[in-house]
Amino acid sequence: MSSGTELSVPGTGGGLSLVPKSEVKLGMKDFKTDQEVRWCPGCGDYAILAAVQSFVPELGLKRENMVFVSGIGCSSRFPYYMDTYGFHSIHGRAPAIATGLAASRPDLSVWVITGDGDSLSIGGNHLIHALRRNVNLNILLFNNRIYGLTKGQYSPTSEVGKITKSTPMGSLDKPFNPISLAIGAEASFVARTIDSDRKHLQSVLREAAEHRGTSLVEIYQNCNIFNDNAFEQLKDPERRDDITLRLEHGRPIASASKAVRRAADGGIEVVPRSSVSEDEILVHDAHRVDPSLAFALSRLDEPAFEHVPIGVFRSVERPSYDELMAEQLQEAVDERGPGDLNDLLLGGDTWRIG
Amino acid sequence: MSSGTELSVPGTGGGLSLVPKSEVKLGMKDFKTDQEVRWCPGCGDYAILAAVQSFVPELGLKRENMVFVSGIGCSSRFPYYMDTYGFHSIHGRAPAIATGLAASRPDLSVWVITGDGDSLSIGGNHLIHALRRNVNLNILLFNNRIYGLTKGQYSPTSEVGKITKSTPMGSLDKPFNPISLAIGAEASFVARTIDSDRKHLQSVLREAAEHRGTSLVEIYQNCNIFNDNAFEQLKDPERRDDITLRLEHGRPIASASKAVRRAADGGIEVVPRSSVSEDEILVHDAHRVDPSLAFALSRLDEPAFEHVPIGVFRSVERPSYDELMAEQLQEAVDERGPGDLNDLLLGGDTWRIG
Amino acid sequence: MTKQVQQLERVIIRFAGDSGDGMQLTGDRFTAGTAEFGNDLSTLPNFPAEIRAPAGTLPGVSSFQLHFADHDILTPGDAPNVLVAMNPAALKANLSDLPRGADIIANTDEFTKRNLQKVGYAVSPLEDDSLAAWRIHSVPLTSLTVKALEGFALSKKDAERSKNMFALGLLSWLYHRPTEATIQFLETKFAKKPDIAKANIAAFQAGWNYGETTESFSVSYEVKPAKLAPGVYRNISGNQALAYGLIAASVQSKLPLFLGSYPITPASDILHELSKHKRFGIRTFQAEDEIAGVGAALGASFGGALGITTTSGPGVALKAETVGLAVTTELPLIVVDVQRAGPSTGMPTKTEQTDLLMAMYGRNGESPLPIIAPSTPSDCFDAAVEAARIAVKYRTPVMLLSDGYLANGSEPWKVPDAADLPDISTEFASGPNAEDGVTFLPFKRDSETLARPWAIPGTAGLEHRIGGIEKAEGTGNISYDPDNHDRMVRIRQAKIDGIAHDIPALEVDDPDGDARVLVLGWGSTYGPIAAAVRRIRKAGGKVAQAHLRHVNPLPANTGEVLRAYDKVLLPEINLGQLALLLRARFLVDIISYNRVRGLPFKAEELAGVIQDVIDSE
Amino acid sequence: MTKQVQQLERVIIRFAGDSGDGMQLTGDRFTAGTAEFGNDLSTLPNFPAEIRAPAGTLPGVSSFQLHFADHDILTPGDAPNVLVAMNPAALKANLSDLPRGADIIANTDEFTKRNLQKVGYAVSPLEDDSLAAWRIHSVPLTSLTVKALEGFALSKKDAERSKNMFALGLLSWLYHRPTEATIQFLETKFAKKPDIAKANIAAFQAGWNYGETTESFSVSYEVKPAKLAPGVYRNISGNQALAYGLIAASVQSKLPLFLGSYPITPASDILHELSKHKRFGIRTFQAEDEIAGVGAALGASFGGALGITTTSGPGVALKAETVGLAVTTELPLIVVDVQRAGPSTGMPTKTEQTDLLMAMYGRNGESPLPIIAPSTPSDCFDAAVEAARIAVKYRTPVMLLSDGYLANGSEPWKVPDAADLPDISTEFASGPNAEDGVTFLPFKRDSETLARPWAIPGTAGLEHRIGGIEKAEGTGNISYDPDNHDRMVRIRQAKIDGIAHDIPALEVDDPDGDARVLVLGWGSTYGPIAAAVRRIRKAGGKVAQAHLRHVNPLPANTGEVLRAYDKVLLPEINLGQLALLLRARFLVDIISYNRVRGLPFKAEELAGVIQDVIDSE
Ligand SMILES: Cc1ncc(C[n+]2csc(CCOP(=O)(O)OP(=O)(O)O)c2C)c(N)n1
Ligand SMILES: Cc1ncc(C[n+]2csc(CCOP(=O)(O)OP(=O)(O)O)c2C)c(N)n1
Ligand code: SF4
Ligand code: SF4
Ligand SMILES: [Mg+2]
Ligand SMILES: [Mg+2]
Repeated sequence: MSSGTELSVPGTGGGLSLVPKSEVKLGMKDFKTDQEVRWCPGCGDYAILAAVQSFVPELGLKRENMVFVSGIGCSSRFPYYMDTYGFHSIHGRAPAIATGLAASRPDLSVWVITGDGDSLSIGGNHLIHALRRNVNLNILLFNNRIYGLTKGQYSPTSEVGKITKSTPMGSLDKPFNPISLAIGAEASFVARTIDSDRKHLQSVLREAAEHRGTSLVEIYQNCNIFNDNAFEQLKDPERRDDITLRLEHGRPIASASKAVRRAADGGIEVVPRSSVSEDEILVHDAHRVDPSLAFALSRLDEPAFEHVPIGVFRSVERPSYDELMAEQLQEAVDERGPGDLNDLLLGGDTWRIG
Repeated sequence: MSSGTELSVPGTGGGLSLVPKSEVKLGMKDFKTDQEVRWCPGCGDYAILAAVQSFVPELGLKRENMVFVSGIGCSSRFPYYMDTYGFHSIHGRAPAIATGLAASRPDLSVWVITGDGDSLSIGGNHLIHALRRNVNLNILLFNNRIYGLTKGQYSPTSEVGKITKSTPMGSLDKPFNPISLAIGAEASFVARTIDSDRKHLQSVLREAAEHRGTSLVEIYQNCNIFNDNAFEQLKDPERRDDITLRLEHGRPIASASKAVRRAADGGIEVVPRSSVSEDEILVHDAHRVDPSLAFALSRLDEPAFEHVPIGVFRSVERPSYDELMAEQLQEAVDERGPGDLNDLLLGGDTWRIG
Repeated sequence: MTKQVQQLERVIIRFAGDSGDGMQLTGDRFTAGTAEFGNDLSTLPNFPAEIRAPAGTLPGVSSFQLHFADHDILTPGDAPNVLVAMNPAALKANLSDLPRGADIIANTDEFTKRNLQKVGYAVSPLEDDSLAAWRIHSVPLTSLTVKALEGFALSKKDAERSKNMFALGLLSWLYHRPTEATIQFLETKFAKKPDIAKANIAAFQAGWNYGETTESFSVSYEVKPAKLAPGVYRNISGNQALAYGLIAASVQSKLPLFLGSYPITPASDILHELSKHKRFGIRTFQAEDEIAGVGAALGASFGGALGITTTSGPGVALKAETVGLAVTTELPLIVVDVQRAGPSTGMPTKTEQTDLLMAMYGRNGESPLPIIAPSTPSDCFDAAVEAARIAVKYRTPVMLLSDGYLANGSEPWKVPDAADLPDISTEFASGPNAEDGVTFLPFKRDSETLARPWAIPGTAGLEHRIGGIEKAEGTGNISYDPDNHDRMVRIRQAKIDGIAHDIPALEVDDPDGDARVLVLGWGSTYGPIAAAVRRIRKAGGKVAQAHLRHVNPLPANTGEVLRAYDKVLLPEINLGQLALLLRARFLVDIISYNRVRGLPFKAEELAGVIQDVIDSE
Repeated sequence: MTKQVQQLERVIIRFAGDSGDGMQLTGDRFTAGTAEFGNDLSTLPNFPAEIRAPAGTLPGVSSFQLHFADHDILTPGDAPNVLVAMNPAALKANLSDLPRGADIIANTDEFTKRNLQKVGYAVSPLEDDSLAAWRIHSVPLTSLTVKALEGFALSKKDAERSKNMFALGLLSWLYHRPTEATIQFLETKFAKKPDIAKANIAAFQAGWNYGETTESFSVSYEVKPAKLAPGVYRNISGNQALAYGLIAASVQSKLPLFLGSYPITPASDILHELSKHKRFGIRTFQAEDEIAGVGAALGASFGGALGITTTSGPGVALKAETVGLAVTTELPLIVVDVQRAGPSTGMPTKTEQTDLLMAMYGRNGESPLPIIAPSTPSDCFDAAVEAARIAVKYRTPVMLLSDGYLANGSEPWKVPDAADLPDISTEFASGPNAEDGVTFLPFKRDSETLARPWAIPGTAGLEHRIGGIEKAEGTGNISYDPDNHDRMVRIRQAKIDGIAHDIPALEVDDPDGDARVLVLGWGSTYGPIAAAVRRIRKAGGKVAQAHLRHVNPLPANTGEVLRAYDKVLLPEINLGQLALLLRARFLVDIISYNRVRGLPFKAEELAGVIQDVIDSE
């Protein structure tokens, strides 16, 4: 790589189409670093790390063309453990930093690792702007509904009334629903999964990686030190199958005992599965351009944990920011040729002396 | 006012229930300052200023208990022209500053004046957090879809392909829909109106002021210098009645020629009014707790300006942040009495020497 | 077996173990016992940035050092007399700080092959000669604890958890600490789990008894209570003292406290502490970020509250723009910076004095503000009250520069009586102030303080607008007049400079009055510098000491003091930031001593430096 | 009528009118004609922060000053010889700058009762004696224009719009400016509206003819071309030169340029300019805020681009935290600060030098970085290339401190040949650099520059992680080791300090070599200082001049230079920021001269100050 324009690889296609493929087959161990993993024993982050490390070889990319960028938080330590390029940046700013990287290097597969505080508190603005821009990023939002690294204050996803060090009488503010927020921010790809279900997690990562543009994946993650069992209902073998509504494109949205259907007033509602015939059950359409139904699905988990949709809420195609940028550069060259410095400097009115 | 606890007026009720009423009847001129108004001739801001100045007396509040807080932008000059307390702050931060003010002074009627750049670009994070917290603020977002004060760069609400000084080949990023974003951010009150329709503007302001919590009012505002006629369709007497869908609680959503109804697939759609019977037309329910329908309504104006809902999309009751905060303070006093400094300092393990 | 009792003047002990071993709690309890007993003391906690780094590793080591004595002391001590090492990592991480001959109490149970390997020991150091220079006490703390708790219905793992209490019991025996308070503490802490309470108490007592009976310890030590000024004392950390100072400032100023803050190490505990005291009408707002935190505090100030924001280095950088707005709108605001090691994220749990110049200059334009730096943990209380006094009186943001060492360190504090605290209340504007008797001029100044009136919303007739654009003198209207701007720039500067006449002169401690070398410091270096000065004097050396609490503006006599000595030595935990300000202002060739290790200075180190300067005279 | 022609060495004219009157365009065109004619020149635009303040008011006045001469000149001039006042507000706002005897061309049509009232004139100053000290030319510009355009199918309002072109024509006649280029310009500008083009050209010519025929002007003036160094010249503003410099840096470094920026006055035009040149592979990203702007630039740098962010004062404050990250991760980054009057929002369109100390110290922790300040509009080109050279070579963020005066001011620029520009390319790391031949150490340094390797994603085998936490020397792994931290703090400082050996020595201009007073400056004060120095010398005084472009680190000989003079005078448009740095470092009693009026210094003012210092010798 030696000159400006060589970096400007224009192109379109799947999320990985511009990223060079590895000539050798890589395995999980190729993505492990020699750094000691420094999370608390039992932290959900371990499961996610293992899931990612065992998943990425499947993408078949050159390791050196993958970059993990993070902010600050327990979760943001993640890049140290991935033997790719990595940037552990500052609190909340990973989407901005990754935007510059991805926008100027379409040949990279860029992953943002962030926590609920990092991405939704201090970093909320960068997140929503990355989403509307549709920069080619995969954003993994580790949502443990707490500030882990700073030892347990409530976060923008903590439930109202949360008693923490900074809210001894309970928190007052209504939490964000990250899925609703992302959809409201024009996200083209939004999904939710959970640390404890590796298979599901990996299936969502697969779709996210293949999506060109910004993919937001909310991962419910247990912080066993400061917010243990926050997602217990989804892990309890007795209940999880009942309350989990898996979103799979083209398939009816239902759990073992519950089903989603159109309500009489036109909204959507969850009813006992036994009360509806199979063809009354709403069939999931992740590719619907109008985000309204995806938004409605994101509201189903209120009241909390009675029925929780997981999977890909929305996945629609839209040109990615880096592509559009590269196209403009190409177009400028096509129209008027590559830039010439002397021409530029001499442009406008000149006169000669002597 | 002399001591800490006296400021902590707890209470509930309408948006203005805690704000003292004026003993004398005030008029529009009472709210005008001696400052020369410094907008470009023809700017939509004039109309909004006049509408606000002629509307606020109606609230019957003490003038000294009203505060206008703004960021930076043409629109943010607004407070200088309102003869109330005012704070022209820094770019994007008005919601944060107003949050501290409103949270500590429930006896004030606090208005935030902001532009599309101010509130959605640099200030996006403070905006969405104010909305989820439901601080008692009225946020008037002057949306001219451009940066006025810095002389015409595209803004986060500019349409894709916008040619401006900073985007000579057209902008690349999909704009925010402020209404969708606000609803995704758990807003309790969201409305849209337009500078040119004073009656509508004032009716929306009325509802916003009465709402306790954060009211977001998007005001389409013409910038005749850098983005003239951005909302021409809605002003053109030939077309505006056709394309404007007025949202009024309890009333069918329809324009002269168009009507909104439930689509076969459960979504909502706009159809020729003549093709539906009156009772098929969707009746607006602004108070619906589930925001999904309000969200769906916010998507109706795509493609742009074919049919544009204006009015109150959503207005639901939820305790406001300042109330909850005041309640906790009161509860703490009720439970253990007001704080005593000596007790505090001596608390814990002490020992005596000498 | 009768054991020997030896008298000591002072002792430094360090508890070290894994992050999960409860070393901070153990240290806190030992401190409480020591405080109760009446020694003077000083503590230094030291813990990793990770919540719980992998067990048994070097980065996972957490330690707590306590210095206690029969006389007043100034620092947590340079070199421990005793190290309690709960595992091989704790031993390895701390050994280099131990002077030869110190005692090491090692928990042999944890010196397993695996744990030794984790930190790179091929052979257990307890079993080769490598520790010959120290006095080793090999104690199987874990198994002794488990054994002591055999009668309890506890899993082995739960029983093992009490090993820190066993260690605490043993050390309490070794240094004749009172035990009742610890027992009471455990009963209260585990009130809801009486079994756990009992087990911990049993472990604690077993540790004590072990000391009494084992041959491993033939001597125990007594350190007599210290003769401190009479009064009621409590132990207090810097963050707690700072929070209390802010509450006191709210009470004494009669202004409701509003804290806008975003959590960050090592400042978060101030937020935590303040959020407990809603009975004082205190509002704590955990904002979405540092910018919103300071913004909300400023908004509250505009509304008549005592607006406060608390943070640490990177957070201060983010607040800069809003602090600039506070400077130009001339509203009271307290910005607390608990400095930590930088640049950038740096080493969040480590201490440093590297934010001074950012506090001075880290804003666009000429935007002067006062800076106050507490010198010891308990001094954070007074410094906070003083910061509020100045903020309120002069209508200005004030930077309060604490640091990680002060924040987490603790010492006995003679609790003041609220009645003795200064009245720092102010008056809000209530009516017109112009000569015409009807106009209100928000930027007309008090002729003495140069402060502008503080007119809060709700006050009829004083409606006015403020903002970040340059303001005309008096009216506060937007003004682009060049001369007005020049004047306003100078007035804002003069207002801050003028505070020099409202603060105490810089005091010099020079007992014989004939020292030729002055050691100057600011902020948290007070303890180590004073301890070093003592050493020098004890050895017959002459040295004067002065310490700056008001870093901006400087006390009016500062130049005089500096010029009165042949040499001025200024140790700082940065690359010479205060030195830069003093050199520029007074053209005095200050000698800097700088070490930026994330740790406080050691008294011995400074004594050496001072001696070198004296010798080079 | 034959008119007299008078020869002048230099002329200063100022066009002033309402924001809507097109004064900036008029000034630009006059400048272009003057440049084409071959005079040396310097310009100073001055406009309100409002887009279009209310017509006819004082805050709405916009002006453009141009100084041109038959010799090389250094500033836009102190006091205009001619004021074109398009309305009463323009007259009132500018009168105090006019020396007695100057010409005033007043557009009488606008001196209506209403317009006079707006600015507080009871009687028209054209009609009382108040302007007796000046030479008044009352010209009904508006109605003459309308009359001249009678033949065109234009509304009256549209016709009136061309009055600025009439004025331009008149002034072009008065000073013998060439006209072809202006006619061509109008044809191009209104290519799509040929009627408008023709009308404007007609107005322009009518203005010329009016000068030729009216008795109001009996003299016209000639200013001979200046003898500048041979070469091809163009007129260029500071912002444009800076943008071109960045493009040149991209070409010369062979790195694709990535700009992350958020609009802000007076920096926005750099963003605008760069976004036009996508043919150079330049990516311009208008971010959601300043933090995202610099973040994206840093991300791009990590990816191997020349990462750049442009802003002004308040924006720099917001970027501080990310700049700190760049310091500690040691990545190239250029941060352009076009300084404007502060604090806070201040006066956005006015100039100032008040961000120097923020640039130096506005970050938490010890985070040194190089600072470069251009001295004239065209020097912004070279300064930008130099900033990139240092950023790339030393892997460091560099602050480039321009200001509002340089940004909008313009001067003739001898266009360099690209072939003569320095090669500032660098090498990315391509393989292992450890002694073992297999390991890549991202923080192993070049022994000479102390720069670390720049290994960009996509390079096989060099996968590594960087971040804001303190790093171990060599490996870059997270390290909390106290001594490592102290070392890294010092190495980062040493790397920046070392650049002193890679920059030119500070040159002193002291023709006779016997001056006892040195005037020192930095940044945009170059012109006024040099002009003042000329005056002093012309009057027989002795004074030496030196100007700093590298403000951090300072040229290696700076101390030597300062100490070589009895007195050093340092004029700054701040309260003494560089003075502080120099005093602290060299203990030299620098004499500061500070005026913070949002305007550049005047040469006369400085000459007076210099003379005073000389006299006090
Ligand atoms: C500018 C700044 N502000 C605050 C902090 C302190 N801080 C570090 S991580 C964090 C929040 C962590 O929460 P989250 O993002 O949910 O991550 P988790 O630790 O839960 O994985 C905070 C407040 C910081 N490092 N930098
Ligand atoms: C920190 C900071 N960044 C940038 C600016 C420059 N700036 C002022 S207003 C503005 C945008 C204005 O757009 P908008 O909010 O839409 O308001 P409008 O002028 O259109 O009413 C910008 C970028 C600033 N004043 N401060
Ligand atoms: S504090 Fe919570 S999130 Fe952080 S490492 Fe520990 S368990 Fe995981
Ligand atoms: S620039 Fe646009 S928004 Fe600003 S005052 Fe002028 S017309 Fe209004
Ligand atoms: Mg979290
Ligand atoms: Mg706008």
